[in-house]
Amino acid sequence: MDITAALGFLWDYRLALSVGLGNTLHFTALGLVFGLTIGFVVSVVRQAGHPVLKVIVTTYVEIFRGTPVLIQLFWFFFCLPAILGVELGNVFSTVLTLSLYMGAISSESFRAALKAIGAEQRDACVALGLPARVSVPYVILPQTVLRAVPTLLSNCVTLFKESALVSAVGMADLMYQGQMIADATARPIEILTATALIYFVIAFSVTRIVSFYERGYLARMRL
Amino acid sequence: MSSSFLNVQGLRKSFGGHLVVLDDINFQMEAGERVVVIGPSGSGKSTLLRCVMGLEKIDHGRIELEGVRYIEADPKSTKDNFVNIPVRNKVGMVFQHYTLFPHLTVLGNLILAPMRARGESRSSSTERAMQLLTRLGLESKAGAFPGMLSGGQKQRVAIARALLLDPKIMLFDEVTSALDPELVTEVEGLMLELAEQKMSMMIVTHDMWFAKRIATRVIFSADGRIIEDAPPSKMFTNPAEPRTADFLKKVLHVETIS
Amino acid sequence: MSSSFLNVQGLRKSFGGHLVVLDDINFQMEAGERVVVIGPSGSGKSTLLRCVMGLEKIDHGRIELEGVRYIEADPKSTKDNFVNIPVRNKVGMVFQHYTLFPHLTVLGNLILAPMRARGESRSSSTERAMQLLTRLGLESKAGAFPGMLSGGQKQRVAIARALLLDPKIMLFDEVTSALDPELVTEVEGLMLELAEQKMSMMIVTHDMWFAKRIATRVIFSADGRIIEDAPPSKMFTNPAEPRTADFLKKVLHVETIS
Amino acid sequence: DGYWSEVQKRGTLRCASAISPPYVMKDLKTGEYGGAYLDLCKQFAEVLKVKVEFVDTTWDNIVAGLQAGKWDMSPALNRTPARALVINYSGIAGYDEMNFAYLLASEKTKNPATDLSSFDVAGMRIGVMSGSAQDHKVTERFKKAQIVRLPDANGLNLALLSGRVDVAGADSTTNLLLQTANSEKVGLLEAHPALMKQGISFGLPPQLTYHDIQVLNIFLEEKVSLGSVDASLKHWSEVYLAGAK
Amino acid sequence: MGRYTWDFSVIAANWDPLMAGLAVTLQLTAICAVIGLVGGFLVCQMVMSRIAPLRWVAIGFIEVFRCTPALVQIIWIFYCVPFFFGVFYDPFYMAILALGMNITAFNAEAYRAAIQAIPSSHYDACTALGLSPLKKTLFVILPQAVLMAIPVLLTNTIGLLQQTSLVAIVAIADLMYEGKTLATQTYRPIEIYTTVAFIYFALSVPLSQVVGLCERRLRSRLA
Ligand SMILES: Nc1ncnc2c1ncn2[C@@H]1O[C@H](COP(=O)(O)OP(=O)(O)OP(=O)(O)O)[C@@H](O)[C@H]1O
Ligand SMILES: Nc1ncnc2c1ncn2[C@@H]1O[C@H](COP(=O)(O)OP(=O)(O)OP(=O)(O)O)[C@@H](O)[C@H]1O
Ligand SMILES: [Mg+2]
Ligand SMILES: [Mg+2]
Repeated sequence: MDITAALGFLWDYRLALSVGLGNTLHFTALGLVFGLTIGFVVSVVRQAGHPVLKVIVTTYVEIFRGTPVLIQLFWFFFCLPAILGVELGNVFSTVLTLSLYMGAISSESFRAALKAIGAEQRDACVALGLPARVSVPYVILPQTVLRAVPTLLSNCVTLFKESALVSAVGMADLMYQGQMIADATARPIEILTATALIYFVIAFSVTRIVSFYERGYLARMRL
Repeated sequence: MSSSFLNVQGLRKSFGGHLVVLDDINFQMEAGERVVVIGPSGSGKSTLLRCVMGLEKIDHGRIELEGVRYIEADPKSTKDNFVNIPVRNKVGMVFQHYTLFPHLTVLGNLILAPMRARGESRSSSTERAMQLLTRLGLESKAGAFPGMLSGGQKQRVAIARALLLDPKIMLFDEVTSALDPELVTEVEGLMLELAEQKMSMMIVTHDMWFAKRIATRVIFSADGRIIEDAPPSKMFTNPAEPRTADFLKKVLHVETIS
Repeated sequence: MSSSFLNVQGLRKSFGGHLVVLDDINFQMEAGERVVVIGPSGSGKSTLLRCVMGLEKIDHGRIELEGVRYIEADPKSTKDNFVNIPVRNKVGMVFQHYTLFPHLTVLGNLILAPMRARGESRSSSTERAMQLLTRLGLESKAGAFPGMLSGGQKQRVAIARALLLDPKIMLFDEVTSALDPELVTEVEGLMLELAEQKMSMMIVTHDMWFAKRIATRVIFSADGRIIEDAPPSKMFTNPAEPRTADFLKKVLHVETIS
Repeated sequence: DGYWSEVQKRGTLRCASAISPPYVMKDLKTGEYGGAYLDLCKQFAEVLKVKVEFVDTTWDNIVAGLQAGKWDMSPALNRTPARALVINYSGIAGYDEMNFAYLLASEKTKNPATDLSSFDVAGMRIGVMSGSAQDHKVTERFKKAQIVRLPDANGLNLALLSGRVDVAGADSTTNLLLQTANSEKVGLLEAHPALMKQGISFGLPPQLTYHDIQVLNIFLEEKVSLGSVDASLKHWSEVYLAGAK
Repeated sequence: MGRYTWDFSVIAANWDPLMAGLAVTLQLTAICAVIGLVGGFLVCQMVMSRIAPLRWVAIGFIEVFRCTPALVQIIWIFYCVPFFFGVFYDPFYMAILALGMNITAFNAEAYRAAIQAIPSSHYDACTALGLSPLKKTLFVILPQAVLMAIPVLLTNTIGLLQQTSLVAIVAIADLMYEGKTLATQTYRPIEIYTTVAFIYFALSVPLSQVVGLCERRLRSRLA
């Protein structure tokens, strides 16, 4: 295959690909923000909430971890609006699904981190006479976040990758654009390889950051 | 009775309802006393200290400090005791595994409680903390994270952190048993210094030599009860109970400490 | 010289090329001797034992057992020493952290090496293993997994596992320092039993009382060198070197062991 | 108040866009939407004095999207009674026939019979756009062949060219464009008797009233009778073929 | 809420195709699970090999499959392999190829983590016991690695069950694909997508219970 011709071909479609990448990053970013918030709240509820609430959030986590993201997307796209009888925009449905999925997987990471902060640290807080209004924001929360960062970052990579599924419901993300161009031009090799490369470069960099963080920062603190 | 400095009455503590770890403990202590608790593993030494600190829900009994009841079993509540928090805050405790907060520097660990819980200003608490660190020869470590300290340094910082709250009594639970043998001395040295300043203490340790040096009184506990309570001179040379003698023999490999 | 039972000559060991941990160690030992190595943390005691076992690549020197050189620094190879494996297999070693294999039962741990490395039949190795376990009072634990044993039991099984290979010499690296104080006695008891049977041993320990009881000879090492080498009666009561005296004082809290 | 006044309040007319040249097309280099039916969407939006918004989707979602209220119209939708049970339709804006494209080089599809019997054999893979009218007809007609449902027209074309399917059953115009672009590779087969001839119109949300539908119909009536739909089809076919070269 | 009238008769009427799809899903899962268990171990051995080129190939393989979306992998393999080699294999085999390589990469990491978790003192103990390198690998390292990796391997396999739904996008007639087809044919997406989601969920939940059980038992045994 002629590399310069392939690059020239890709260059022609730079706009479509960058629009797709922009959408992918947009969906991922929104999913992250809402998903992490949901995840933290859920993990706290599971740790110390009302029993009824616990059952509800546990069921939620199990459902979203126990079904394919693809079916979740279809369900939120085509079932929920009809059941509720309200209009839900496509971007809204997409971000809703990704957020709920991210919330489910990251609640597990937060939970593990909360658990890893041994009872010893809580005892130390009592022995120092720290009330909850001090121990939670100054001792428990910072340690939870620091500890959860590596798994949360890999959850972010997971979400970024899973977001490719939104192409199946017609959201014009990177995957959708790549597929459209491949289909329309009947030249899948260049375009799909380029798409895969874009995903790879981003996901790979983030995983490097994760191991850098784990080796450097966390090791120094011996968390 | 209630004129004692520390007064533990009818203390009973079980885990899961059936494993009774402390069974009707009655124990008094005067200000300035240094009580060392010894006994076999699992005999409830740590649990006793944790109850005095208010870290465990007790089944029965009450604990008073300077005549004020600050912990009392509350049979109605399944989760908590009655706790008088201002009085409990006069008790300080240091644990076996350096429970410094790893995300804060040494100085950050020291000033957290004075600043956030006692409302002391940053400048005043920092000043007091730095004075204490200087006394301990640790002023150069103020900005270091706990992960960068040796075990002995960590434990001395943990003790300093408790001291900065001006406790009436300090509880030490095997604070040296996770340390390398040479590092033990620096921590024990600091405790001996506190002893000279007449700090009231309850100490759990497996180091009988240290026990002998620091204690004004030694308690031998087994199976959730206080078996013997005597001054160290008596306890280590001529214990009254055969079980105490037995235990000391096992731990010391020698008959008595001269 | 080369008639010694164990002969370490010109041993030098560094990590990463610059951190010299053992510096020109020369050391001989006769059959039946029990050498205890003491010294501050990081002084290279474990490293010395690991070199004798052949677990470390050495920079320089050689080690002989019964006159046969079995380890020699190989300056050409950056990864391995010259090792005479059949001779090295006459050395047995037990580590601080019970290195029983957690996926095998006690019996499985014991017969693994006889069966897989020595080619002994399953029935014969099982028989020998069961005899040994019975002697140790552990026959009921043969089918148990290590996770179900106490620390003291684990260490006794680990010693038994090494003994089943009929070693000429046993190396013990702080085998009791991770144990609860009462469990220490059962492991030390087993080692004393081996001593009575005239097993040659090199022992690293921080327990000076035990050192005094078991040693025929004590070596004090610091900074990668052997500082003092004397019988226990001399070492503990009247050490020649000020550094030794200093160290013993720190570790014992008393001037000498009577 | 009718449905269209709600659209006017919102200010945008949402049109589903699932690729099917020359009806619905998108120039990926520029991101411009085009095609004969999308032109009609644009013109209808002008009538309503609102902006037009094209929503990317795939064919198998096109009816579900109307049911779920994801868009206001699905252009270029074949009229079938089954669909009419769940959504509304505008009047007819054109007719759709289907035919079959196959690879000339393939042994399996040599000299196909016009009654389709040589396609309906075990091991034959017939590609269709998932959820399209052709999908339904082919599913009815073929009992032995395996039916492979692909999400859109381009995917179907690529599947045929890559050998993923042996035969592509699609809208005649779409197939004709494929054949014209790849005349040395692709052959076309017209079925006798015809498998289907269906009107194409706009699919509309189920809750529209008769009055709402009338609005669109009156608009369409004029466009069709003036021949502007045909002209537009011709134009976009040329654009497509120029791009495929 | 409640505007929608549910009608599950459509599920009963189309039970057979759904079950046929489920059979394909289960077949794909089972075959790829086996490939992943064996392949993962082999790739892990390559990663830990002394031969540098073998190591590089294996690490490259793992990173590529871990850092790109599974959907991209599947579509790449479906569209690009025929163009490269001019042949189109049976799509079922292509699906197995794509999913199998994906799970192999993830399992290789699980094995590697397990092997690295074996304390170095066990290697020393083997030397002290006179076990040769081969015997050491065979009787000490391998069994421990497999035991310790089991929970993660099982988790990956549950993930695989959900991943298989992606092949619906390239028209392999699995459960998801049958669901999608039925949804567009019957115009009752709500009942159908809900049922399909429930089937996936009903398969995943008992599996994750098993994982939890395994984890607890292993942890108590290997403690
Ligand atoms: N949180 C807990 N839940 C259940 N049982 C517990 C708990 N904490 C302690 N125990 C049990 O209570 C008993 C006493 O424990 P404790 O830690 O007080 O003993 P100890 O005298 O401090 O022993 P050691 O010398 O080993 O520290 C033990 O049998 C222990 O297993
Ligand atoms: N694998 C290694 N890599 C680098 N340095 C090492 C390694 N093993 C040991 N060291 C260093 O070698 C020195 C001697 O270690 P060694 O474990 O032999 O001491 P030790 O006398 O056994 O101490 P301890 O009483 O704490 O067990 C220490 O400074 C240690 O940090
Ligand atoms: Mg304790
Ligand atoms: Mg050592």
